[in-house]
Amino acid sequence: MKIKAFTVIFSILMAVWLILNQSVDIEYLVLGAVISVLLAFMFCRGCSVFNDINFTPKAFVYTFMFLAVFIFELIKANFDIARIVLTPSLPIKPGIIKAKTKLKSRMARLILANSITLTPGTFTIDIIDDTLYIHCVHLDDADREKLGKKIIRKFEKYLEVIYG
Amino acid sequence: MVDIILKISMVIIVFSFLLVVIRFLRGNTVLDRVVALDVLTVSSIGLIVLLADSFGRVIYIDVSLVYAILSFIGVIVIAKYLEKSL
Amino acid sequence: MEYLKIAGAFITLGGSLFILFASIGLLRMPDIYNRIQAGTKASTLGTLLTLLGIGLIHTDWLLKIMMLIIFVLISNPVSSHILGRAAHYARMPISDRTEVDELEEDTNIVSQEREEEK
Amino acid sequence: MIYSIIVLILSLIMLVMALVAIHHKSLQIAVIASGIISLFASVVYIFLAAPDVAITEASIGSALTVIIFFYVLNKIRHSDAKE
Repeated sequence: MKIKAFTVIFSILMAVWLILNQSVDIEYLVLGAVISVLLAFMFCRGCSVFNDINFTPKAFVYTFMFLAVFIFELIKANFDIARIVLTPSLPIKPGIIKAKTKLKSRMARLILANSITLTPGTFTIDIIDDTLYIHCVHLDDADREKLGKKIIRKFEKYLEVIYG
Repeated sequence: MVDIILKISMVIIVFSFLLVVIRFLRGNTVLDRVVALDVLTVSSIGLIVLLADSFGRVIYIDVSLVYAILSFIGVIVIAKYLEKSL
Repeated sequence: MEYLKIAGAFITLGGSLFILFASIGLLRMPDIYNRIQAGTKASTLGTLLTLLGIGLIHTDWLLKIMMLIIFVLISNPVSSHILGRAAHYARMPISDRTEVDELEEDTNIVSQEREEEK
Repeated sequence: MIYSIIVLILSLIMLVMALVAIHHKSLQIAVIASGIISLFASVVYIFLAAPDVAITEASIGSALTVIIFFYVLNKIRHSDAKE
């Protein structure tokens, strides 16, 4: 159980070290490995967020699908907000709505909240237990529960598979 | 051709700095000014990378790395102070 | 090779235009939440596109620029989320055009229950 | 030519921010304005071809000074509330 967190932290630190040095000499490799092992031992004890990642092939495929959906939503929503800003009458109808999520693990909730924040037009103000409070720039006059479910559902179906 | 387009985008970024500074001078509350600081930091990361291209030195990218890592800690501390939970 | 450079230059131009839209939005929006919406996030995509364009022009810098993109992508939503949260708990004025504020209702109910328990 | 215009605009913004930091009543806004001053100072150091000075200015002037100032403001507020 600790092995998983240790592996993830070690590989992230080692990759950052190698990219910053831009060389694969033996001395850089040994020095980076020693420092990464020490830091990973120090921090893997209190770190519980990496425990519930699934390392199955299906999760790997779904990660890429999640990234593709996320980038597409990011660009689409940015054009939307550029259109709102450039219209002279400023067609906004802001409001704070709430939506419940089914995800259990903390890392999955973190990624869900951050991806909602990064798509402009919606951003997460607070999470209390399993309820997300989302601020929307343009609230359609359809009922608010359905809108909240629509915003969450886009990312939730991929995160359910990646984080068991 | 490539050079001219990069210079035009540099000028556009500096012009948007001026607009954000107007927001800073007019802003009603403290948090408006913190948002202005955040936008200035993020867009100056872009300006520094453009300068690294036009001077042709890779070490300038390290400056923007330092900004990307450190500047958001300052924003978090200011927000925690205003929330009265530091 | 030459086409890659021209494509990178146009992507950079698009990114700087998004930064300009972000600052116009920061000037025009009526209250603090909408300013966070328009300001911090359109400028995030603008910076990402600028970095990506420079990465296409100089292909040998691409690894470092990818790392910079990942840092910006992780750190920016955190700071904009915490600014919005601070604005809500410090009782910043909200615009008249706001339709509904369910967080305000829920937190008021919780604090009233606590006072009744006392 | 175009570089000198950009440096001129950045220096003008620094000057305006310095005036705000001197003349504004609120202490928090003065600290934020001084943070913006060191932000643009490090961009100008890059124009002067000094990346090491720019890194130092970015990490100390723009991040560490703001954090320490707000930490101290928080301490002052707590001690005021106790009295």
